[in-house]
Amino acid sequence: MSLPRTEETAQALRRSVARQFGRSLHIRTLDTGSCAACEQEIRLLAAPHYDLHRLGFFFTPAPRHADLLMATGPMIRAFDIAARKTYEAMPGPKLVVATGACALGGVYQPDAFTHGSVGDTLPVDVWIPGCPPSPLALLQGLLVAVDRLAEKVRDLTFIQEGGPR
Amino acid sequence: MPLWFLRGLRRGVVTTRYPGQPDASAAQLPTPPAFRPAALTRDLADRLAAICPSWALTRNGDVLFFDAGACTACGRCREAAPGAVTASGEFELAATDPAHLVKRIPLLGEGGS
Amino acid sequence: MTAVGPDLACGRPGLPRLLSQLGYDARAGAGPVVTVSVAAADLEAAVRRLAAHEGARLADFFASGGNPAIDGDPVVLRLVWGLDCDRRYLVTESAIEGERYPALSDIAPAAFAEECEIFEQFGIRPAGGKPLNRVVLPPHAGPDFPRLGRPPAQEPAEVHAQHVVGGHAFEFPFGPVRQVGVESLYYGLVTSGEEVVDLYLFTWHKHRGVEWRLRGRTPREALFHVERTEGLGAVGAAWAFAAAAEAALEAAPPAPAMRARAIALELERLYNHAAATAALCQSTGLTVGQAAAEIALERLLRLNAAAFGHRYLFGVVDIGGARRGPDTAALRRGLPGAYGELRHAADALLATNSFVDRLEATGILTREAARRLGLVGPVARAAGVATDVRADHPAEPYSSRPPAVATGQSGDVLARFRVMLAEAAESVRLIGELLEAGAGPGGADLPESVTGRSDRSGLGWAESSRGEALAWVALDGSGRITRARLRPASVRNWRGFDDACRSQNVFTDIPIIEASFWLTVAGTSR
Amino acid sequence: MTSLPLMYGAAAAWGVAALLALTGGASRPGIRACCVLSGIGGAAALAGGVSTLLSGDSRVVTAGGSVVVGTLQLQATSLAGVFAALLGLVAVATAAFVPRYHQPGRGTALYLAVYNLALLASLAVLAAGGVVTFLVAWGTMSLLGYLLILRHPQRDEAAAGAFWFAALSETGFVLIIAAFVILAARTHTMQLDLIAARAHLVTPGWRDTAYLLALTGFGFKAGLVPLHVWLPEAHPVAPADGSAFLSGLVVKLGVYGIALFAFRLLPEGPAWRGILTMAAGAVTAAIGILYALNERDIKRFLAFSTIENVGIIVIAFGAAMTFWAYGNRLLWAFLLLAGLYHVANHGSYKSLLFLEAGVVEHAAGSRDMDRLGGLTRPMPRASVITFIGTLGIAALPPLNGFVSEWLIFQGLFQGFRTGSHLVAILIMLAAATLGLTGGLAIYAFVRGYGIPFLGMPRTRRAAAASEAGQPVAGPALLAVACVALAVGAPVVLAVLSRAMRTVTGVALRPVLLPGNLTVIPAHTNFSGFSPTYLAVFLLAVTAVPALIYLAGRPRAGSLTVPVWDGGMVAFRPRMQYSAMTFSAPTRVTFDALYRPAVSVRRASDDPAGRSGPVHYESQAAPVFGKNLYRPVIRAVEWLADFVQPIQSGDVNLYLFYVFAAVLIAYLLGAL
Repeated sequence: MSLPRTEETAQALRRSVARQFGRSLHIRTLDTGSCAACEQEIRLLAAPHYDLHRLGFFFTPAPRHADLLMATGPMIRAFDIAARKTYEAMPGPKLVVATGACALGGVYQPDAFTHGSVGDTLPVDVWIPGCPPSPLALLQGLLVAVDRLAEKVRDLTFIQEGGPR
Repeated sequence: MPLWFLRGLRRGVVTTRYPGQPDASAAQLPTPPAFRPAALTRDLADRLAAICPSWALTRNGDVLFFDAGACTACGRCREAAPGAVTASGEFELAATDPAHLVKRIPLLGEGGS
Repeated sequence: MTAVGPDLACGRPGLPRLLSQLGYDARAGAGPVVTVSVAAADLEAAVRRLAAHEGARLADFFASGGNPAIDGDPVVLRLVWGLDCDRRYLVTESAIEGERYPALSDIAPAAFAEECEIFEQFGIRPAGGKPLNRVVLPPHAGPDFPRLGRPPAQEPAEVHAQHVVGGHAFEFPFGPVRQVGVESLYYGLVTSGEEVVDLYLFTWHKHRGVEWRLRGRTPREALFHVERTEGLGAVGAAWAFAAAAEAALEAAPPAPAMRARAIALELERLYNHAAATAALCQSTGLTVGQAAAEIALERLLRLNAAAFGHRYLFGVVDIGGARRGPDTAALRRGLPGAYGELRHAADALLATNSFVDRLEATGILTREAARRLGLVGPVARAAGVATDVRADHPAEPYSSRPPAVATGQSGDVLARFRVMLAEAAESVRLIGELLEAGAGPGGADLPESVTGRSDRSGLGWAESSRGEALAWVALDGSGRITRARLRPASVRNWRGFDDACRSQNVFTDIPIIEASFWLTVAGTSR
Repeated sequence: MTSLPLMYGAAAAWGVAALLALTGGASRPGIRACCVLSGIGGAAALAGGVSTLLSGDSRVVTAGGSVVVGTLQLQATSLAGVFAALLGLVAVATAAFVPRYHQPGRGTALYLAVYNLALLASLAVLAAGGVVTFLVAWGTMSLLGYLLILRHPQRDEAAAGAFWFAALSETGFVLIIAAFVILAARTHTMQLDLIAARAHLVTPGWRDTAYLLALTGFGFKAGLVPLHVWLPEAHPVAPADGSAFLSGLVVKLGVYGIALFAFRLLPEGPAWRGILTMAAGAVTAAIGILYALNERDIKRFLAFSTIENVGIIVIAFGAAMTFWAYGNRLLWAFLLLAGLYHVANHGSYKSLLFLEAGVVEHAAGSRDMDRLGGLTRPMPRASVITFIGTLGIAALPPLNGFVSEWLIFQGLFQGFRTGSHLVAILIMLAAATLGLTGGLAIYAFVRGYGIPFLGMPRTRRAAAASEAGQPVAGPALLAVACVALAVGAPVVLAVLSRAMRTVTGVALRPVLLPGNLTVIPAHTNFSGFSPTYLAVFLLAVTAVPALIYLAGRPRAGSLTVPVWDGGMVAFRPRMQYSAMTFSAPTRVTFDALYRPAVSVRRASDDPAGRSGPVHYESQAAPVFGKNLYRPVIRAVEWLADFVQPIQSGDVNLYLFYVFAAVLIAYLLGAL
C-alpha cells in the first residue's frame, strides 16, 4: 500500500526542491504553544542522523529568508500577533506546515486559551500528524510540502483485515 | 580540533538513507491504530470514542470516523480493544489536505462485544 | 564533584519541635506528608518560623477554592515545605477571607512568583502592595477570562510593575519568536551596550491553562494532558501527578510498575542531559561537539522508543502503576552504546579548552541565591545545594537503592554541565540495578468512588531531569479533579535565570546560560 | 593690491550692519536688511581673503595715533588670507541663516549688532599689521564673543559658559601680550612684518619664551587640552549661529595666532618646540574625540569635536616645525599647507553642523540625542545637509575632511625624512594618535548622525518635528563649500601653495601638483592621489549598482511589510540604541580616562526577584574641571580676597593710584 520509495523518487523530490526553491528551501519554525517535544524533534532534523541539508532544506532564524513555516502547538490566542507578524514577514511563495497533533487539533479544543489548531489562523499547506512527529515523519512532511505529488495518505485506509498480528 | 576530526572519522556515517531507503528505526515509532471492521460494533466504537483523549474517533451511524491528524498514537484504544485495534505501523502521514487524514471505518461487527 | 549521601546535616531542631511550634502533635506518627492547618492570622508567624529553619525549604505555594460560583468560598493557600532531612513534606493550609494576605515573599522570597500567579488566578494579593509581575495569564486576559478562582478586583496595570528603562541603558528586545527550534519566549534584555543590567522575562505566550483544563476530569484522563504540559519532562510530571492521585485515592502501585517508572525517569534524565549538552555546544558555536552530542541524543531517544514505544516516554506512567513496561532486552542491548556516545562526547568536550573556557565563570549562581529562590535540580546542585527528591523523599524503588547526589561548588555553567554528566552516569547505574530487580507494566485497581473519604487530596513528587517536580490533586466524591496543581521544575528554576544572567555577564553569554539551565517555557507557563 | 580695500569694504558693511541691527533688529525687515549687509560684508571678506592668497602680502598701512601706542597698522597677509576667506564664507552662510532662525526683538537686535561687530573685530585681528592693532582687535573680539555667548542670559548655564570663555580668554590675552611685548622690546618695532624680519636679533631663549607664551595664550582660544574647558560650556548656550561663529572662527583665530608665531614671526626654532606643539596637538585630538563620544547634547558633542580638529591642525603645525628644525623645508611647507587646508575644511563643515544643530533644536525641541531620533523622515533637507557635513568631519571620501587629513597623514608618514630615529618615532606616534582619533571620529559621527536622524523618534516632541520655515540656504551653502573644497582640491592646493610661498619661500606647487589632478605629498616616489578622480570614482561606484538595480527591477510588485521585530507585541523607541549605550564600548575600553561612576537602580535587586523599573547611569568623572581648574579657581579667589583692601571705592584714592603709577612710569623713563 505504501508508495515505493526508491532512489528515483528521492531524486525526483530533490529535483522538485531545486525547481521550486533553487535547491534551498529555508525553514522557519514557530512555536505556538507546543510542549517542547516537537521543537526537540525539529532540532534533530539538522542532527547527523537526519541531516536535512542533504535534501536541500535549511533552517533560517529570519522569516525574511524563510520559504516554509513549521508551526507547532495549538496556536495560543496570546500568540496571534506574533504568528501573524511572522507569517507576514515571510516572502512569497510561502508554505505553512502544521506540525504535530496539537497543531492539527488533536490535544486542545478551541477555547479562550487556544484556537485549538493552527489551521484557522494560518493557511496551512501540509499537515504532519504525530505526537510528537518523529524526525522521519517530519522529513516526509517536508518532502510532501515541496512536492505535492507525494500524496499517499489518501490511499491509507487504516483498516486491517486478518486481525491482530 | 584534530581531536574532533579524528573522532568524526572514527564515528563514521550515521545519517539515514531515508527517503532513499526505508529507515529501520521507524519500526519502533508509535503509530496510529488500524481497525478491524469485522470486530467493531457500535458500542465498542462508542467506548473507543469515549476513551480517545484527543477526539480522534467519532461514530456516525455505522461508520467510525478516525482523524489520523488528531490521533496522538497514545495506544489507549489499542489497549481497550486488542482484538479490534492494532498498530498500523504507518508513520508517513503528512497530507496536504486535512480531509485526507479523516478515515471512514465501517462497523461490520455483529451484536455487542 | 562531591557526592553527598541522603543524610544531610541540617539544622536542629528537627521535625517534632517544628511541628509542635505549629501546634501539631508530632507523636501521631506522621507519614511522608504532614498537613497542618494554620489560621490566616498565624500564617505570617508560621512562615517566619519555617523560613528561618535551616531544615525547611519552601517547595511550592499555591491556592485552591475561591470558586466564583459559590460566593464566600474562601481561597485556601497551601505552602509546601520540603523538610528534607526529615524525609517529609509539610503542607500548611490557610483559608483566606477577603482579598489580602500577608506578603510572604518578604519573608520567604521563593514565594514571589507564586504570589503573582495566585493574584492572576484567584484575585487575592499580598498585603503591602508591592508591585507584582505578570507570570501566567496574557495581557489581554480580562475579568471574564477563564481562571481557577475569582478575577482580581484591581486593574493589572495598577498591580504589575512597569517596565521602564532609564538612564544610559536600553531594552534589547529578543523574541518571542527566537532561533529555530526553540520555544517562544520574550527576553527584554536591559543592557548598557556591553554588560547585562537586567532581564525581563515574558512566559505568558505559552500559557495553555492546563490546570484549568484538568478540572472535572478523572486522574486517568488528566494524565494525557499532564504528560503534554512539558514534553521533555513527561515522565517526571506524570509520576508526580500519578503519585498525588494515588495518595488521594489511597492506591499503592506494584513494585515492578514503580521500577518501570523509575527506569523511564532515568532514561528521561539521560536524554535531557544529552540534549542540554548539544544545546551547550550550539550556544558556544562548537558544531562538531553539537553533532556528537546529538548523535548520543538521537540514540537515547531511539532507545526510549525501543524500550517503551515512545521517543519521549509518553504513556509510560499510569495512575496506580505503569501502562508500559520496558523491553528489558532492548535496554540491555542499547543502553551501553547510547550512553557511551554521550560519555565520549562529554570527554572530548571537557578536553576542548575553547569550550571549557567559555563555560567557566559564566552565569554564576550563588548557593545563597539558589537557596533563597528555592531552586531545584542540577541548577541548585551545581551551586552546592544538595537537594534531590530521590534521596530526600525516597519512594520505592529509590528508597532501597538511593542515588549518589552529585553537587558542584562554583555554580557556573561548567559546574552545571559536570553535575549533569555525573547524574547521567548515576542514571545508567540505577537503570542497571532496576533491570536486575525486574520491571514491568501493571497497576493497582483504583476505587470507583472516593465519596466516603474525608481528605480526597494528595501530594506527589518526583525528581525529574530538571529537579523536583511536584503535583497536588484534590478530588470530588466521584473521583473527578476539583483542583490540580502542577509544579514542574521549570516553574522554580526560571526565577534563578535572570539572577544568573545578571552576574557580570555580557549578553552573548545568555544563550549559554539558557542551555545550561535547560528549562522549558511550556513547563513554567503551563 | 585689492585685498585691503575689499576688507575695508567688509568692515564698513559690518559696521553699518551692526547699526542697522541696533535700529531695526526688532522687526523682520530690519533683520533682513542687516543680514543682507552682513552677507555683503562676508562676500567682500571672502573676496579679500582670496585675493590676498592670489596676490600675496600687501604692504603695511599705518594710520594716525602716536608712535608708542595708538598706531593703526593694517596688512593683508596670505597667512591670514586663508582665515579671512573662511571668515567671509561663514559670515555669508550665517547671514543667510539668521533671518529664519532668530525672532525679531530687542535681544536679537543687540545680539546681531554684537555679532557683526565681532565679525569686524575678527577681521581686524586678521588684518592687523601691528602689535597694538592686533591686541586691541583681539581684546575687542574676546569681549564681543563673551557678549555673543550671553545671548540668552536667563538660561542658567549661560552665565557660567560666558564666564568660562571670558576668564580663559583674558588669561590667554595676558600671555599673548607678554609674548608680543618680548618680541617688540627685542626687535624695537611694533610692526609684525618688521618683527618677522628682525626675529634673528632675538636671543633663542627669549624666542622660545615668546613662542611658549603665545602657544599657551592662543591655546586658550584654540582650545588646546587642557585649556579647552570653555568650549563645551560656551557652545551650548550660544545661539546656533553664535556657536558656528565661535567654532568656525574664534577658535580658528587662536590657531591663526599659533601659526602667526610659529611660521611668520619665529619660524626658526629648535626641534623640541615643534615636537612639543605636535604632542599638544596629539593629546588635544585624542582627548577631544574621546570626550565627544561621551556627550548626549549635540552642541557639546560638536564642541568637543572642534577640540579634536584643532588638535589635528596643531599636530600638522608641530610636525611642520619639527621638519623645519631638521632642514626639510619641503615637508615644512607641505604640512603648514595641509594644516591650513584643514582649517578651511573644519571651518566649513563645523559651522554647517552647528547651524543644523540649531535647526534640529528648533524643529524637534531638543539638543539631547537621546530625546531625538528618526528625524530623516520629517526633516529630509536638514538630514541630507547634515549628512554631507558628517561625511566631511568624519574624514570620509569623497569629502573635504578626507583630503586634508590624508595630506596631514602623508606628511607625518614621512617623519623618517627628519633623519633622526627618535624624532621619526615621535612623529609616527603622532600619526598613530591621529589614526586612533580618525577611527574614533568616524565612530562618534556614526553616532552623532545615526542617533538623532535614524531609527524611531524617542519622544513625542521628536515625532512631531517639522522643518517647515527652518533655514536652509546657509547650511546648504556650506555644504556646497565642503564639496567644492573636496572636488576642487587641486585648485585649492594650487592657490594655497602659491600663497604660502610668500610665507615659506618654498616653491611647493611643482612637486605637489604635477598636473593631471593628482596630489603628491611633497616628495615624489612616496604616494599620491587625486581627490577629484576619487570623488568621481566613488560616485560611479554607487551609481552603477543603482542603475543596474533600476534597470533590472523585477516586474512583480514588491511587498512592503513592517520591520521584523521577533513577533513582539509592539516595538518601542526605548528598544533602540541610545547615544550613551552606543558609546558604551569606548567607556569600557578607556575607563581609565573617564573613570565613570556607575549607578544602577533596579527592582530585581529585591531578594524575591521582582522585575520592574531599571535605571542605569554611567557618569564620566570631570577630570579637568575638578582636578585641574578647581585649585586654580581657589587660588584666584584667595588672591582676590587678599587684594580686596586696596579697592575701597573712594575716588580720591583711585586718583592717587593713577598719580602714583604715572610718577613711577616717569621716573623709570627718566632713569
